[in-house]
Amino acid sequence: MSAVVLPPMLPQATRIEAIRTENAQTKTLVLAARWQAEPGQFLLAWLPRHDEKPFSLVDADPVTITVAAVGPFTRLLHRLQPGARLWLRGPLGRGFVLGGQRPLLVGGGYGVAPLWFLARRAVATGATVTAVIGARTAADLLFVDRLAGLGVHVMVTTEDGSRGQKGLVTDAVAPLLAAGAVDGLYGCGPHGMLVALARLAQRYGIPAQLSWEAYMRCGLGLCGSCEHAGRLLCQEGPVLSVPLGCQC
Amino acid sequence: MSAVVLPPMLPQATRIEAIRTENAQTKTLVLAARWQAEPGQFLLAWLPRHDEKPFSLVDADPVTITVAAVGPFTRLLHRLQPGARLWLRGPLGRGFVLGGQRPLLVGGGYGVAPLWFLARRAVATGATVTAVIGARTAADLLFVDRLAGLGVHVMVTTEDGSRGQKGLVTDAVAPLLAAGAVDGLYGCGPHGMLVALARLAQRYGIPAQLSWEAYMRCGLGLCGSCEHAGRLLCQEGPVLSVPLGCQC
Amino acid sequence: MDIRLATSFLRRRLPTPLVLASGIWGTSATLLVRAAQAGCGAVTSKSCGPEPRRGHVNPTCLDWGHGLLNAIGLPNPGAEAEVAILAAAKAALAPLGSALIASFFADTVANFGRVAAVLAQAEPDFLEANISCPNVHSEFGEPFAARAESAAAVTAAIKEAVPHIPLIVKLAPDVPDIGRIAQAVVAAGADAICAINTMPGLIIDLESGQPILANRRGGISGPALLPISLRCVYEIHQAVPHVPIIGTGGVTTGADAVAMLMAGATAVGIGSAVYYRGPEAITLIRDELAAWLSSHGYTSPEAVRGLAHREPVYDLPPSPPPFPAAHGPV
Amino acid sequence: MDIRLATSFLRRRLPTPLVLASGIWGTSATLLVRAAQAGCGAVTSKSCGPEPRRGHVNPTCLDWGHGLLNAIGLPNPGAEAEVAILAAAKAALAPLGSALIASFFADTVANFGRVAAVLAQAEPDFLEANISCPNVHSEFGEPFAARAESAAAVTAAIKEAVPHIPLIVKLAPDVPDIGRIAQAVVAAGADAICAINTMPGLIIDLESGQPILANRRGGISGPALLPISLRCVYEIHQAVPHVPIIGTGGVTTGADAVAMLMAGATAVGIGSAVYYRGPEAITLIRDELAAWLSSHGYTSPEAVRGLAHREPVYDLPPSPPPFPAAHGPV
Ligand SMILES: Cc1cc2nc3c(=O)[nH]c(=O)nc-3n(C[C@H](O)[C@H](O)[C@H](O)COP(=O)(O)OP(=O)(O)OC[C@H]3O[C@@H](n4cnc5c(N)ncnc54)[C@H](O)[C@@H]3O)c2cc1C
Ligand SMILES: Cc1cc2nc3c(=O)[nH]c(=O)nc-3n(C[C@H](O)[C@H](O)[C@H](O)COP(=O)(O)OP(=O)(O)OC[C@H]3O[C@@H](n4cnc5c(N)ncnc54)[C@H](O)[C@@H]3O)c2cc1C
Ligand SMILES: Cc1cc2nc3c(=O)[nH]c(=O)nc-3n(C[C@H](O)[C@H](O)[C@H](O)COP(=O)(O)O)c2cc1C
Ligand SMILES: Cc1cc2nc3c(=O)[nH]c(=O)nc-3n(C[C@H](O)[C@H](O)[C@H](O)COP(=O)(O)O)c2cc1C
Ligand code: FES
Ligand code: FES
Repeated sequence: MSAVVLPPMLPQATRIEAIRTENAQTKTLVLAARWQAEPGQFLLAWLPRHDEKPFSLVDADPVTITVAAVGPFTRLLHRLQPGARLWLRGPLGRGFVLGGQRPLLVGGGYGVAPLWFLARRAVATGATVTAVIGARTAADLLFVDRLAGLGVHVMVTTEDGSRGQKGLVTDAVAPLLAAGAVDGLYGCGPHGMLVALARLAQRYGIPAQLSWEAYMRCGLGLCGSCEHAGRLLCQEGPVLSVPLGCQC
Repeated sequence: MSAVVLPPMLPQATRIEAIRTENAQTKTLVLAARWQAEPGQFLLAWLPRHDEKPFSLVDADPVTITVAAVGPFTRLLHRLQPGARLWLRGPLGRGFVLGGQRPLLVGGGYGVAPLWFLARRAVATGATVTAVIGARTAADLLFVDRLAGLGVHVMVTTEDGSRGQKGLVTDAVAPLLAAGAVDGLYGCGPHGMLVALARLAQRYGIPAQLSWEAYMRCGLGLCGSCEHAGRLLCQEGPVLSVPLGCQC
Repeated sequence: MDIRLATSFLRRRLPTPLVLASGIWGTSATLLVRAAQAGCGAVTSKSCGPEPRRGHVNPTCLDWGHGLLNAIGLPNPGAEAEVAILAAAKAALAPLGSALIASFFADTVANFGRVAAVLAQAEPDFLEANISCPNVHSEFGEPFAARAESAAAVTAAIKEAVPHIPLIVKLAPDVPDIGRIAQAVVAAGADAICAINTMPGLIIDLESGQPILANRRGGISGPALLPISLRCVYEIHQAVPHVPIIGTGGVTTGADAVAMLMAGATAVGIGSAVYYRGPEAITLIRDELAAWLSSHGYTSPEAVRGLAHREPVYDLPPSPPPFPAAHGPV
Repeated sequence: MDIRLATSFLRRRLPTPLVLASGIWGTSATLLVRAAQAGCGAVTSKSCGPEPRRGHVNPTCLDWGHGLLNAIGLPNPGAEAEVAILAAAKAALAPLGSALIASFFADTVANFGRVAAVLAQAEPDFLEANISCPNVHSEFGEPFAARAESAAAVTAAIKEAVPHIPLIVKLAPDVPDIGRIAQAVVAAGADAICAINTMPGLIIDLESGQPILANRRGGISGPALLPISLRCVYEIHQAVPHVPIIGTGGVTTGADAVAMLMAGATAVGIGSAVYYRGPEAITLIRDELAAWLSSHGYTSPEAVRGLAHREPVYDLPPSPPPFPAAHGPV
């Protein structure tokens, strides 16, 4: 008697076509799958009988992810060679919605991954794109040169000052917002950074879209595990607007 | 993991829009439903908590059936007044496939019902239609005048000779086939009549399509109850070709 | 026609007969309140147990095309911590009028009583004993819902520990006679029944040849479960006609909710629908239910409750079907 | 790649692992032969009982969107008349090489033995005891498949009456522990298991408020049943690893058949698929199965059997999931 059923969304087996080493603990995997997706959307990668974990899309066609080795699953992903199989569910969640003509992209750690996807879309629309990329040391930075090569105005901050401005991304972001140099903020990175960015965006009244992380279980908007401020990140996120509800 | 699912086929509630009395034990019910269907296809009519029974379509738009009162279910149908509800599943099965330009329609009892539907289709294609209608007595005849009014050349046989030729339909059919006056035979009626028609058609080498009856249970081609000569009438019939397999 | 969806459940007024099913959203006060605002007359918290639990490794939930399969593994912060979540939810729900149902499970009969006593501190409107989760099998052996005896024992222990809060016992579909089990738990003191939990199933990935869920087997929910839950509710209503039932399983549309009420349910659980139709599902189902009732001349959910058990009679009984021909058909 | 679909089942060679399920077509020798010609390596006759039965009044079968619901009510000409049908089928099947499975049921343990002895006159290749039909409940009380004890008692009675024909026992899904029941019937002498029969369900017509099937409840088959049958076959294979299983339930495509083999089935039952895909379903599924095997480098169905039970191991175990935050998420 139920009418409503979506097509099955089981993990689909695919193969790794190419691998690029980004830095000591980060690799980019190019997969033999072609999707239509938005920057900020993610996928679930499965290794049978091991684990299934979320990763932001760095590209949808071909499907590409950038993986930091932080534990068992990501270490196994780093061991895989071209031709090896990986199972995917996605694209999942809601991504960034570009608005305005002077977007500011702010990324920390592998949080730059979805922003590199977003930057390509923004530049394609003729927007003037600024990016603030942060990391602990110069060695941890990701995508800086590729963003610059795209014509993005890139500013770098490192905690140890080994490259760019010494300090946190927020130190570089605050003056840009104060100067009204940008009309929208798009951020992805560690939780603390996102909280600080949200505060800055609200102080300067600049619409912001931030991509949050949480431990995901069902991935279908049911179990509540990925809740952030009353929203289910797997279904209604991972990108949320500041102030919540507004789609800038 | 299963891919293949049809839309649900549960009984749909509809209402009786008009009722015509055809003869002492036969009524025609016009229903508030509009289908696309072929002559020879049937429906299953359900009365909640009573029974569900098959009836040939006399028309599909609006859905119309002609019902002979022979037992409990059909007697209840005869009691229903305009506006009363009836539940339908259909159209079901395979109907007649018109071929040739000089079809011969042969009906006995309420078997004329689907032929009256077929005759309208045949005349619309410009075919020269002949019909042999049989019954026990003149009072039991159905659709004779309406067929004639359609421009069909109608021949009548009654067992008691109270109208038309005295005898069985086959007595009138044999000479027509012998004379090569027709190029296809389409029959519906009691089992014995159909067996005789099949024999005649094969003797004179004329392609025939006959609509058979059997007690139906599942109505979905599963249970085997409606088998006739290895075919499942509810799914592959009720109309079967003679010789089996050929679609004349 | 003007519809009152308000429903009386164990003498508690629910603004609507829709109940957020346990394990759906119920992990925080925020989400429980969101479900109430969307249209749930009662909301059920995620089942919690005696100790904190991590739950199963992923994958834990799948869409296999006709329903879902899940083995989340009952992750929960433990009863002590759960009290704070329940208390916050209770306070926030008050202005909305929606009831709070505290769901819980345990590994032993005695621990069911202990957990109930802890959760009672938060004063939920109802307790719901989840004796039917199929996904912790290996750990606890057969679920308590599998046998009338064990189901009754758990029920009695909870009623003894917390006599003053009405108890809902949630049953499992993978039993040969759910009516007998319902009678047993009611005899042991259950005030209401929730039917049903998920039906155990398995999905295999062909490319790896492996079960997809980390737990291998999981529980089927969503559209494929609806005829099973309708049958269970129908049989339970026959077995214990005066006991209110929360009919849960596969309800995705207002029409599904109507069918559940006709089968004998007093309230209707909503779970997987928030995946199939998104977070708006609760509001959509509430509005579709109201629209169906009014278009059919009913003024309240009560008007259709148990309708499937009141059958028309005919003075002409149907003919018996024929005996199959001895040598098969012609 | 060249595929041999031929399968050995209880030392009998089957041309393909596909088995026509009981109650589908199996009412005449003509239809049993048609199924074998279409690609079934074994065909099962419609269950017959001690006496002729009319079966239930209509409606007896429904398509509810994600599966079917049926309560045909076991119409059959009775064991004595059935012998002629079986003998004719046995003779006609011989040139095709397909095996004949004679299905039957009874109202008492003793009658199971009597019916088996009668059907044995036709010398079917296998007997299949249907102890699991959900649709004759009211008449015979709980199906024998509901409890290990009753299932074992029936099995023993049949083996005593007909020791020389291999016995398949067909189990029901609406039990909490099908593995234990499988062990019980095997211990009692069952040579193979058929899993599963239909899952009890109910569908209600909203306009009348009435159950649609004349029998009210019926058995769910088709796509919605697949994860349940896969799980049952998986658990039975774990419980009795060396006993061949006919995996039946929801198999509609070649991919579904592959999954059933991976779960541990030796043969794969085909039923509702002939509705979903028409009479050609059997041939389509056979060809899809062969195509999948060859495209994946397998040369026979045996090559994938039980694959789901042989799991890869990793030197790095996955991290345990986090404990849920005590006060719900931020
Ligand atoms: C929406 C979303 C998008 C994501 N996108 C990416 C991405 O594009 N690239 C990527 O590499 N990761 C991404 N992640 C994080 C990624 O899912 C985890 O790093 C991964 O699950 C770790 O699994 P593991 O078994 O290797 O490590 P685990 O054993 O699960 O974790 C190892 C240790 O690292 C910590 N840890 C877990 N996650 C992170 C993290 N994200 N950063 C730092 N420490 C962590 C854990 O707390 C634990 O202490 C994303 C997460 C989410 C929710
Ligand atoms: C494909 C198909 C198409 C049909 N189309 C029509 C139709 O267009 N109009 C129509 O009136 N009927 C039609 N029938 C027959 C109709 O379904 C039955 O007459 C009806 O089921 C009788 O139900 P009942 O409960 O009234 O009588 P029952 O109690 O089922 O039967 C009463 C008595 O009549 C006998 N009987 C049953 N069917 C017939 C019959 N067809 N002719 C004569 N005696 C019969 C029975 O053997 C019994 O002795 C069709 C049947 C099939 C299979
Ligand atoms: C992801 C998920 C988690 C669940 N967790 C629980 C739980 O913790 N306790 C419980 O009693 N039922 C739990 N259930 C079962 C549901 O409460 C409900 O009984 C079942 O899903 C059938 O309803 P549905 O088809 O509307 O989802 C869970 C179901 C799902 C899908
Ligand atoms: C119309 C119909 C009639 C059935 N009759 C019987 C029967 O007589 N005996 C039996 O053991 N199983 C019977 N079954 C159950 C099937 O054999 C099979 O176990 C079930 O339908 C699941 O398989 P499927 O999903 O492929 O149909 C019947 C099923 C259907 C749909
Ligand atoms: S991970 Fe379950 S709701 Fe998002
Ligand atoms: S009525 Fe069941 S196969 Fe035709």
